[in-house]
Amino acid sequence: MTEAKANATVAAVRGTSDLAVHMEGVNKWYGAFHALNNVNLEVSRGERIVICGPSGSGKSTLIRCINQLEVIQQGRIVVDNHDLTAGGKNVDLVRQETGMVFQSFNLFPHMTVLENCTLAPMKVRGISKVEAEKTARRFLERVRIPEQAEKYPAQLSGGQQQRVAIARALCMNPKIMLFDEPTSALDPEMVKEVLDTMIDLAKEGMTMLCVTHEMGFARQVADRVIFMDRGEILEMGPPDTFFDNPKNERLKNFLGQIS
Amino acid sequence: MTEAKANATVAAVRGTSDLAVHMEGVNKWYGAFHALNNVNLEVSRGERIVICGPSGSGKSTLIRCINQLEVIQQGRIVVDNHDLTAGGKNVDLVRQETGMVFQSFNLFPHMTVLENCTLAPMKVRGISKVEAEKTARRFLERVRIPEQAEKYPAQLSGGQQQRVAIARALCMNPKIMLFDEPTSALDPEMVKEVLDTMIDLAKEGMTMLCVTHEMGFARQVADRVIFMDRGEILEMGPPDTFFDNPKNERLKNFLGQIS
Amino acid sequence: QTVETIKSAGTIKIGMMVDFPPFGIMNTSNEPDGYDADVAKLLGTEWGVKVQIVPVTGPNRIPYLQSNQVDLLVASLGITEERAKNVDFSQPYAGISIGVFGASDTKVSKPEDLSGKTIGVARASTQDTAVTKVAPKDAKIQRFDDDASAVQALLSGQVELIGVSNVVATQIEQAAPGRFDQKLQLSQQVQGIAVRKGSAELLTAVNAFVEKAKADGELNKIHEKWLGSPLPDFVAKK
Amino acid sequence: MYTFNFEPVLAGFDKLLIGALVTVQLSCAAMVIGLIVSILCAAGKTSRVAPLRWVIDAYIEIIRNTPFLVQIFFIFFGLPALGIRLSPNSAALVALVVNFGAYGTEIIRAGIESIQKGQIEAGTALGLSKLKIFRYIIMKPALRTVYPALTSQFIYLMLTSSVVSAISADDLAAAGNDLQSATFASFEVYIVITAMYLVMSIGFSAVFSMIEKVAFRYPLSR
Amino acid sequence: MLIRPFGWNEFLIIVMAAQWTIALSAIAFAGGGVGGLLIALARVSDARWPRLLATGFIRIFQGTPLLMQLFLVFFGMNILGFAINPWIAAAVALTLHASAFLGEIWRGCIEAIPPGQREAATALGLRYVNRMRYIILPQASRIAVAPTVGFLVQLIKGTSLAAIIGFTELTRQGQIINNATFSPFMVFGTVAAVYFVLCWPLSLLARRMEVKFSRSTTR
Ligand SMILES: Nc1ncnc2c1ncn2[C@@H]1O[C@H](COP(=O)(O)OP(=O)(O)OP(=O)(O)O)[C@@H](O)[C@H]1O
Ligand SMILES: Nc1ncnc2c1ncn2[C@@H]1O[C@H](COP(=O)(O)OP(=O)(O)OP(=O)(O)O)[C@@H](O)[C@H]1O
Ligand SMILES: [Mg+2]
Ligand SMILES: [Mg+2]
Repeated sequence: MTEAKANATVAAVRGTSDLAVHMEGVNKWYGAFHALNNVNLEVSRGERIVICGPSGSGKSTLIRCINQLEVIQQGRIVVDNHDLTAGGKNVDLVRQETGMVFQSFNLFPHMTVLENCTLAPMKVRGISKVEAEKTARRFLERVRIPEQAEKYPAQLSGGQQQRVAIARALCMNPKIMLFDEPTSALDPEMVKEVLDTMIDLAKEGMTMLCVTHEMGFARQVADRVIFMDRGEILEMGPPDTFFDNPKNERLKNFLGQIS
Repeated sequence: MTEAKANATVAAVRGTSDLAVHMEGVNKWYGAFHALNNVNLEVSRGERIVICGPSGSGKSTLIRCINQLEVIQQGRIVVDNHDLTAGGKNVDLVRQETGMVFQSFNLFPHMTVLENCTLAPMKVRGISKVEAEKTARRFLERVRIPEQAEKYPAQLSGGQQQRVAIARALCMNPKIMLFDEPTSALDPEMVKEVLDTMIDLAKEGMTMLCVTHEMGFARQVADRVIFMDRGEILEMGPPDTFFDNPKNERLKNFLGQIS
Repeated sequence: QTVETIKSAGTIKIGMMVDFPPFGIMNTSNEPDGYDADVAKLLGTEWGVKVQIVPVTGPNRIPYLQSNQVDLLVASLGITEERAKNVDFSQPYAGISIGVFGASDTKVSKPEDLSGKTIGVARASTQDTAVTKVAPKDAKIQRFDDDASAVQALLSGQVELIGVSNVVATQIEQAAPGRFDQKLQLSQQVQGIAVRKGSAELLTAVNAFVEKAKADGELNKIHEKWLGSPLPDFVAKK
Repeated sequence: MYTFNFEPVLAGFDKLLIGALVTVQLSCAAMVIGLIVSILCAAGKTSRVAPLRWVIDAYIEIIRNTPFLVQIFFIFFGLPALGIRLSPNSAALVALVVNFGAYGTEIIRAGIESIQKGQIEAGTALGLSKLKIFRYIIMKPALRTVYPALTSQFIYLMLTSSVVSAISADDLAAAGNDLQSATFASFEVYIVITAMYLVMSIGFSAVFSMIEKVAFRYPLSR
Repeated sequence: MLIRPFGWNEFLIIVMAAQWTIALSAIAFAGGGVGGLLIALARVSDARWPRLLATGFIRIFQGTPLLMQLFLVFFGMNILGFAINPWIAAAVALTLHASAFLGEIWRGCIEAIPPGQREAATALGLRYVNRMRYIILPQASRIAVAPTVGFLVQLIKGTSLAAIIGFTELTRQGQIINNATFSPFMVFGTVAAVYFVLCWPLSLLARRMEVKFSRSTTR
């Protein structure tokens, strides 16, 4: 930690920039296990990034560091001009400005869809209930399930639950959206409805980082695709070159397996 | 039940036949919910059937009726000339002649891979331990993980676990193999190794019924593909016509969603 | 059950309390001892049988007798009318006087003064009966499982007064010299050996034993030993 | 052969009913207060302040590994030495609360641990503070998963409360003991109060399942 | 003259009384183990009657105080003309009591085994006895260790109620000594300490097993 802080100071203050996310020399260990190995990544505002790689390669770890669900041991992460490694209030600010969608939805089972969407705006931002519900209904409309507002998560299909999770994140008005395999817990026929929602979001210019194996989606919306293995970023580039002209051996192998 | 028995009697005894599975007017309810609606299906020996359809359409229910993990309320099921609806010893015989592979592997966590494979042959067929282990090792070889025999399931990857599950079923020398979404709990890069194992099996002429959404696999090995929705079989045919020339509206819709 | 069957069996089972000093205690070698124990042993010697002492408690001693777990109770059982409906009593073999005790500065001189006071007693004991009889309605009687708890309640100030026998009172004096004194003398309570209802023949034999023990001074000796005084008149005479 | 005679029991039945009422009141009050104690202690056990965790651990271990009777003796006879004098019924209540609190803490802690990590992560990612996550996200589902354990612990508490007669509290067991010492109809009294305890525990089970239906209406996923 | 001080001798007497506590606990646990298994199996049975009977059994014995059960078994049997010695009475009552609780605990453990395990065993052709013997019970017994040991602690403390039928075990011995010494804090402090020494290692063991189990499942 002290080292990370020292780094942060050395790297000096750059002033506001166009970068949504800036990662520099990031290293993370779980005990002795090196989960992220010198990761460097710059994401511009409005950029859409897709991350892929084999299981255990550190994809989840990478995006979970961005809103500090995981703490890094070395390096520097700046999100929307808030230096996370400097600690303090910044972590709270970053969490309010990033929305996250998980593989397993993680809706709150004891709250209705509407309550799921209004909890954080009310308790974190202090917005009134009426106001919060208005916003929530707007976003539920946008993910095309306005009629499910009063239901409980368990009464929805997986695809519907994931769309609620997206709406819930959007209700906080985030500047960046993080997705961790949002479709891989879904039945095949529900994958499309969730991907469509994400494509809509991308079209509206949301900054997105998305871990996924849906290569069709990557080709369609990604500005850049990243391949990770054993905690390292091994290849990174626009979808065309990434898929049709992979350079890295392990990536070639990986693409062979998943298609 | 009485009705089912009456049916069975009416349908008269056909003598041994070439049919591996014969389902006739099968109806099943969970409480008030109609899970299988007048299902008729004949599977010849050596035939490979793939079943697909949206979630909750009754695919699992259908194949679980074949070894009577679920009991039907109406209709008749004959497996390898044993009339299940007649009850008695037949159920035990059928279970011994069918192997089943589940979505969630269901290996026994407190037994090694080898013990998983030898338990049923020893306790059900009364085969000696030495004999059972020899057979088990042969099948572990065939699914290409002979070196994992002494490990516990928790020490294996998902793909390896599923291959053990296949080997375990094969150790009982089944005449029919039932698969219930064998790859849908797997990480994408492990799907292929399990599908390859299944393709090998298919090539050796095993009678197979397989619920899966892997359409590549279906095209490659299926003799017939079946589409189910709301407990009914809506379309059934060889892969080419099934995928390229679907007649049923719901099937068209479904194929549009999953590709 | 008759004396004959007991004698031919060679042992007699006698229930006694072991938490009621000095009538029943466990001595330092953890054997039942005390006035009741000596009386029981004397009876055994008299009848030429072995005595098996069964420890009982205040609340369960009568069930023990009724359910044939013991042949006799030598369990400091005060002779009362209510009890006499359920068991048959011998003539008295012991007696205690019951009084109300309290802190020296508590003013009580007649039963009416108990009004509004809290009084601790051992549940189902003779003291319980005696205090309940005289106490005015608004006195609060708190019933504990045994005398020790009642005494502890007094010592810790949880109750203002307790109803106990003179014997226990001596012990309180030992434990807290000068702090407490007797407020009221309630009754003199005689205690009997109890047999199951309808065992007339056995009762006669027990009575004969008690009479003999009184006459030849054995009972007196035991009383001297445990209570430091001769058998009181109200027991001896009756 | 013993002949049963329930007449004296019936004559004193009103006293038994009053005793039963005291038992119900004591148990219910002990549960409500004990539940609050449990929740606070369970939350305290997740705290980063180590001494707080140690104190809570010591409390739990001491209570769970010593008999209730001894606990109640110390509270009734021992506390006056510290200047705290409680009436028998309040001492009984305090003892029951202390006892239920220790078991309840363990139960609720298990409930909290059963909450999937993803729930907490989702709350964190939304920017909610730890306290708010506990209050709004963890609390209710945690209580729901351990609800059966809590209710059976409560029934156990109610049955255990029969011991409070030892410090002259006037619960059902005390009423029964008084009645039997007055009438010596021991078996009759015991049979009747045993039946009364049974009725109370079945009654409570019924009430609890009603509460469950109202309080935890949200459906569980399959 | 009669109150004696609380000394080493009294301390030893109390400590020695723990042997009865241990003996009663052992009997209860052995009896409850067998009874509890039967109750648990009956509770998860497919057949209606065993299920109903087991449920009724549990209702009654979890719904009434152990004190009353002991009293009614001991005195009740004798009154009805079945001479019964206190050991048998204690064994019967404690066994009934422990069976109800262990049965309920173990049912939970059996039901915690994912249904897929039973289905996989069934699909392999294993029948009821083999399924239970080789698949369900071995797995259930692992998760059962912690709550079972936890209940054992409860049981050890519960045996103090056997005083009502004449056992001079730990608590009762304490009361007796207290009546001879009038030093309740020493006496009950000792009693509490002895219980603590008996129970705490078990509680620790239960906690350790619980942690171990939760680790092995979260992996
Ligand atoms: N809390 C943790 N403690 C220890 N090791 C961990 C922890 N979380 C993750 N790991 C390890 O770190 C590595 C990277 O994990 P991560 O979840 O980032 O992988 P991933 O690329 O998201 O894989 P998947 O596709 O399976 O989700 C894995 O090997 C994992 O075992
Ligand atoms: N034990 C049960 N009790 C009640 N309803 C059940 C039960 N099992 C299944 N069902 C219902 O029966 C229907 C068919 O279930 P089934 O598992 O066969 O569907 P499926 O086609 O296999 O779906 P999936 O793709 O999700 O596995 C579903 O609606 C399900 O909710
Ligand atoms: Mg991941
Ligand atoms: Mg299914």
